[in-house]
Amino acid sequence: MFEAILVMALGAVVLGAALGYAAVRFRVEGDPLVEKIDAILPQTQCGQCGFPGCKPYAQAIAKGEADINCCPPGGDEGIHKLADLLGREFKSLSAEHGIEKPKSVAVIDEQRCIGCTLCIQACPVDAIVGAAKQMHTVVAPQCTGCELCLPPCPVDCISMQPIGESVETWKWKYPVFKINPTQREAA
Amino acid sequence: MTSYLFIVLGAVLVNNVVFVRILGLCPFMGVSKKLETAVGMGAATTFVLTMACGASYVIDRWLLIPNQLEYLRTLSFIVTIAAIVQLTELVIQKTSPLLHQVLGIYLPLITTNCAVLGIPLLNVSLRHNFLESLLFGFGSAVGFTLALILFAGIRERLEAADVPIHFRGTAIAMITAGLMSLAFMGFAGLDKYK
Amino acid sequence: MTRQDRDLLVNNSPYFLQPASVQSVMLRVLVALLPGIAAYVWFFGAAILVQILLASVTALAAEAVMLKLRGKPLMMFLGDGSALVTAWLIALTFPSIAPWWLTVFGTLLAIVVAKHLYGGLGQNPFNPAMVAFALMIVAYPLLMSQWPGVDATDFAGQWEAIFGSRQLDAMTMATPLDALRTVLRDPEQRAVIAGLLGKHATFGNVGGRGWEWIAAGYALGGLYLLQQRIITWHMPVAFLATLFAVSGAFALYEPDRFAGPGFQLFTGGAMLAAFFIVTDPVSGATTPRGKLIFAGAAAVLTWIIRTFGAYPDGIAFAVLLMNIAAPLIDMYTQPPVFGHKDKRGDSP
Amino acid sequence: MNAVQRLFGFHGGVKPAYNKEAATGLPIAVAPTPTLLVIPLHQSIGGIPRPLVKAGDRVLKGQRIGGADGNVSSAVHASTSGTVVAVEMRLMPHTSGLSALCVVIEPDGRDEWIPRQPFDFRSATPTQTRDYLRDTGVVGLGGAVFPSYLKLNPGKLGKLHTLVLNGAECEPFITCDDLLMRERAETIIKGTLIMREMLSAGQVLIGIEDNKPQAIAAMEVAAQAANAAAGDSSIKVVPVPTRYPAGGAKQLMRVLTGIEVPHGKRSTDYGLQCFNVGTAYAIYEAIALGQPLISRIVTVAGNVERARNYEVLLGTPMRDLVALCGPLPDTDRVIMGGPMMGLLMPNDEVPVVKAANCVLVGSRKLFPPPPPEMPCIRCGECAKVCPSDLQPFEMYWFSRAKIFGKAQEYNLFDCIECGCCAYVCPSRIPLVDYYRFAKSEIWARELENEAADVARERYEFRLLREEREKQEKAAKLAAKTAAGREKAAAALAEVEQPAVTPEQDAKKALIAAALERARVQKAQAHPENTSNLTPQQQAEVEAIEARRAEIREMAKPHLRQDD
Repeated sequence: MFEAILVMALGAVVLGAALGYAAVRFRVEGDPLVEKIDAILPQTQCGQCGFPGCKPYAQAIAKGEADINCCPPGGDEGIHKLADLLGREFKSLSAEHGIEKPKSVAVIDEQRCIGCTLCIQACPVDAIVGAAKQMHTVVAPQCTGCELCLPPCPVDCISMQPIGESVETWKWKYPVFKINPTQREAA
Repeated sequence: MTSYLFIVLGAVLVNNVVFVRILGLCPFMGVSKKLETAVGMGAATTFVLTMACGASYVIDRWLLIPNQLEYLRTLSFIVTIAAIVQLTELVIQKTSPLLHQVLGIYLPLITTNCAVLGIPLLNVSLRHNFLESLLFGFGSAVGFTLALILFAGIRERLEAADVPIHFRGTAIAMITAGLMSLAFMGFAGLDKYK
Repeated sequence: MTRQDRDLLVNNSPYFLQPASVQSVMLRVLVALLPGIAAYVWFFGAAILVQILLASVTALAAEAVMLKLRGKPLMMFLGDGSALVTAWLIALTFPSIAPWWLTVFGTLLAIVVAKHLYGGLGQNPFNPAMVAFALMIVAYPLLMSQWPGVDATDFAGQWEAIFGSRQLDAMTMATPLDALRTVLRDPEQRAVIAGLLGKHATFGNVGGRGWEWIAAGYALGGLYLLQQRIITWHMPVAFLATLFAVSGAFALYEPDRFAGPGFQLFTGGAMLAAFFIVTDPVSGATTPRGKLIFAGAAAVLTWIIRTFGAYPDGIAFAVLLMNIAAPLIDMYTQPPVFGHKDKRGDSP
Repeated sequence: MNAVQRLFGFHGGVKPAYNKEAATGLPIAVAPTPTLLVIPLHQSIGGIPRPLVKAGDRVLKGQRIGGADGNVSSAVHASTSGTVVAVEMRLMPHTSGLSALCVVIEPDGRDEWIPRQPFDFRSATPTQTRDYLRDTGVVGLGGAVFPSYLKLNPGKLGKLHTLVLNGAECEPFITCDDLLMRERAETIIKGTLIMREMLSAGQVLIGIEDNKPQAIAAMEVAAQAANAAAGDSSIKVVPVPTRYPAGGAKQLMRVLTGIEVPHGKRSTDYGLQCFNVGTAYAIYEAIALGQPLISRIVTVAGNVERARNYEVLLGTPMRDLVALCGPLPDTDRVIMGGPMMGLLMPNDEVPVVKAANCVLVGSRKLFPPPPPEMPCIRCGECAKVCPSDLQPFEMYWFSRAKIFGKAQEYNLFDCIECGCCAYVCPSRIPLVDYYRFAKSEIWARELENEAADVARERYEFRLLREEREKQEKAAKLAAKTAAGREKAAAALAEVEQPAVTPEQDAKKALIAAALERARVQKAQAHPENTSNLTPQQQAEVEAIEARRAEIREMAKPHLRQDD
């Protein structure tokens, strides 16, 4: 009995010491996981997840402080990718953070804009140009559709307009699959 | 010399740790979704298992048996393996970030791989000497890697298959593992051939 | 006509197709099996026809039930003939006097587990017929080794063996493969068998009487498939050549321990495997190089299991083992893509 | 034949029924000018041209109505003289059934040309030639409509060893190149000589499928004449075996020279360039006659009584053309292109564009709907016929399940969508549809990722800027308060001075000096801090800017140059 305790204690001390030493000796800084998560997020910077941007959300996911289903612009596909990366189960989008919408851009009604610059300050990607007391306009290709410019506008002159399909952006549809009726509905 | 070869081949094919001994199923099911991860897990396991077999042989032979403490075998083996895994991870993380990126997340998983405990215990019951223990550990780990890689190949294809909804995911993977096990039964008797 | 209508009614390019169908492929495979079956009936009686019927009915019924359960169009898939091919292969690999439930059970497993749980036609990673054979030989090794004796073509007796409860030891005998294994494992008898093999190495005796004619029948059917371009030469040639080479080398090295290539090729299911089993496109390798590797490795495994293993014929296990490796073989043997064939092509 | 040309094969291919005889019986006819021309601005690969006219403008035949926009783009022209009725969204000759900006012209019947003059490319700089060709709207007329001025550039080697002229025309039903070669071989050769000079190319190989003996003979005569004039034998007409898709640019280059140009690489890097015979003809018209591309030869075939080739003004509605040939009553669709690769048109009112080599009239009898799709049995027939040496069944397997990454690993983007795989598939799977679907999904995703990268950069830049502004503000504030305190302290010292003893005074002075030093240090430290930080940040900012510029550069050639 005594011997057993002695041996186990000895083992614990030796291995513990070795591990402790190694932990100090071989410490490594940095966390590449955040970068990988951030690469999956859509970079809308909309803050619907409850964090002030995509990077902070990525950091929160990496730390385990946030769930993976809080990003409406990323949609189910984004959640699938995050689940794959982190080896977690897929969860459908959390309703409290919003719903997946078709991609749109903000458009400023130039008749009503008073040039207050509040939307310029709100835009996370500097996609609105203009100066004080001058009309503002949205640089459409740079707009992420985050809707953050909508609430600050005192005259409600900003609206979201879905991006339409053109011959150039048209996508071939999933072939009509005649075998499995359920798949046809899905497609 | 031939007997050593037989130990390795036997461990890889005839008594494949996954398909015949049915050990180490959690990582077998868990990290076989993609080929790259399967290769990483296999490599990490091969390294740890060989090390664990050597270390546990030393502990058993020079610490437990002289002190008649064989009943502590399981306990002390678990502790040793856990320590080896952790140590390996720390060292790799520092010395070779690249390797760590490949093996990184799988290393801690190995601690819970029952194959890593099972093989050293089998070594004891099969009365293998030090070299045989190492070879048996290595062979079993190669068998594990082989199983993992083959399974990953099939699963990558299965992912796109039109599997009935109730059998998707783990269910069909278990059936596949069963059928693979059946195929490996074909090797039965090879190690007993005279 | 609205756009939706048009999308449903009219396909995109190409607008015309070569006439070909899965059904016609499967039907020609069945036709190709006929010569072998004829030889089988000639030497071992009509029991095999009963087995084929049993397996076919079971397979079609199981297929229908599974299609119904999975909500797939019934007639389209029942008519494709793939279930029949599986059923015939099961019947031909099982002993012809196996009890009826063995065939039925095996066929059910093949169609339900090995085929439909994976999504049906085209999706199964394992050859269904070989899954049935391997499962049955593991579960009922004795029943799966009872073969009719040569020329014991008494149909009533065979009927009794399949459907009756009586054991018919008088009728059964081990296959030549099985017999050889038993004998070769006994050092005292090796000399005897070596003498026998040496003396009777004429056609008609190489693989055991009757068996080589069945094998020749399969080979004939296989040539028909080749001529119809349903299979390519890669698989049969690689399988037979490898089996020939391996068994030949070992037979030369130690003739009284290892059976020669003639025996290996014409006994058991070697010919059936070479032309009908390893060539299954769904569960096998598909690239030309992959086919060579797949069939060659299957032949080596067959020979190893036949010679050293615990089961009389290694084909089922060899094929299943290679089925496991098939996705990886395909992945690593892809032919180079247009423009990427040499290093020069990638450099500028 | 001057010398026996060694031919190389290509992998795969199929031999569908050719159906070419119907339209080759009659010579090329000129299609009448329609009552209304609808000319889409976007008729080539690349940027969408800007409209140069507005409703009410009078235009002359050959007048530029759409100006090339961006590095890859090509101009469009009025096909005849008349009045611009509208510049508006009209249905495009595209399977999507979507509309795009078109110039609608009402012809005045006078067919009045703009002043035309030959372009002296020998004395022009390369940039001038480039701009001229871009502004005359010459694009590849084989169907890919890639702007020709981009291809008429010898590339980094400076010269080419071979110029390949594509007269293979492998698609069933289409005979426009065949007829053009029969009737206008001399002009084609003249255009070819111009192109050869521009490209500094050595030999010219004209590949024609051996099922067009008359075209081969005509081209042979013209080539011999040109060879005789030049005193060499550098132009060779090479009959190639008839096998679809021998007319694919890459396949033909391989057949004639044995060189395989990989996907995404320029053929000029291999010393090769390939043009359609129709393009050579258009080049001659543009350079030697000063006529921009306003018409093309179109085969009208299929479910019609009198199949024939027409020279058609761009913008003519397909319905007018079909009416000329007498469509049979069961006609149910119009296809632009051949039966293997053609695009289904949303209706028959869409205009003829530069890409329209054939208007194929279809019916259920001629092109029966395929039987229901069965699962893939991995028989490998598709891999046997794939001219790009792909594994179509693997690409299908993963495209079907929407696992696009794996589909791409199987080189989905090397697929030329020739349709051979679907043609032979015993399971009747619309394989090409799956590839088109997967490709457009992947493209969409790539665009999304690019947008996300830009957004990330911009967001990070904004954070950095905000941080810098905050620090600058803080520094300014600190400097202000430090200065204020100093003043106050000085005033205090002045006030307190008379009341103290010399010893205390000395002590005080010492303390004050120390305080002063500290203050100065502090005050100095602050601006120093900001001035230290700002360049550092500036560098970071510059790095980010540089990266952004790089990304912008990278995004430019992302226009899909698929031919």
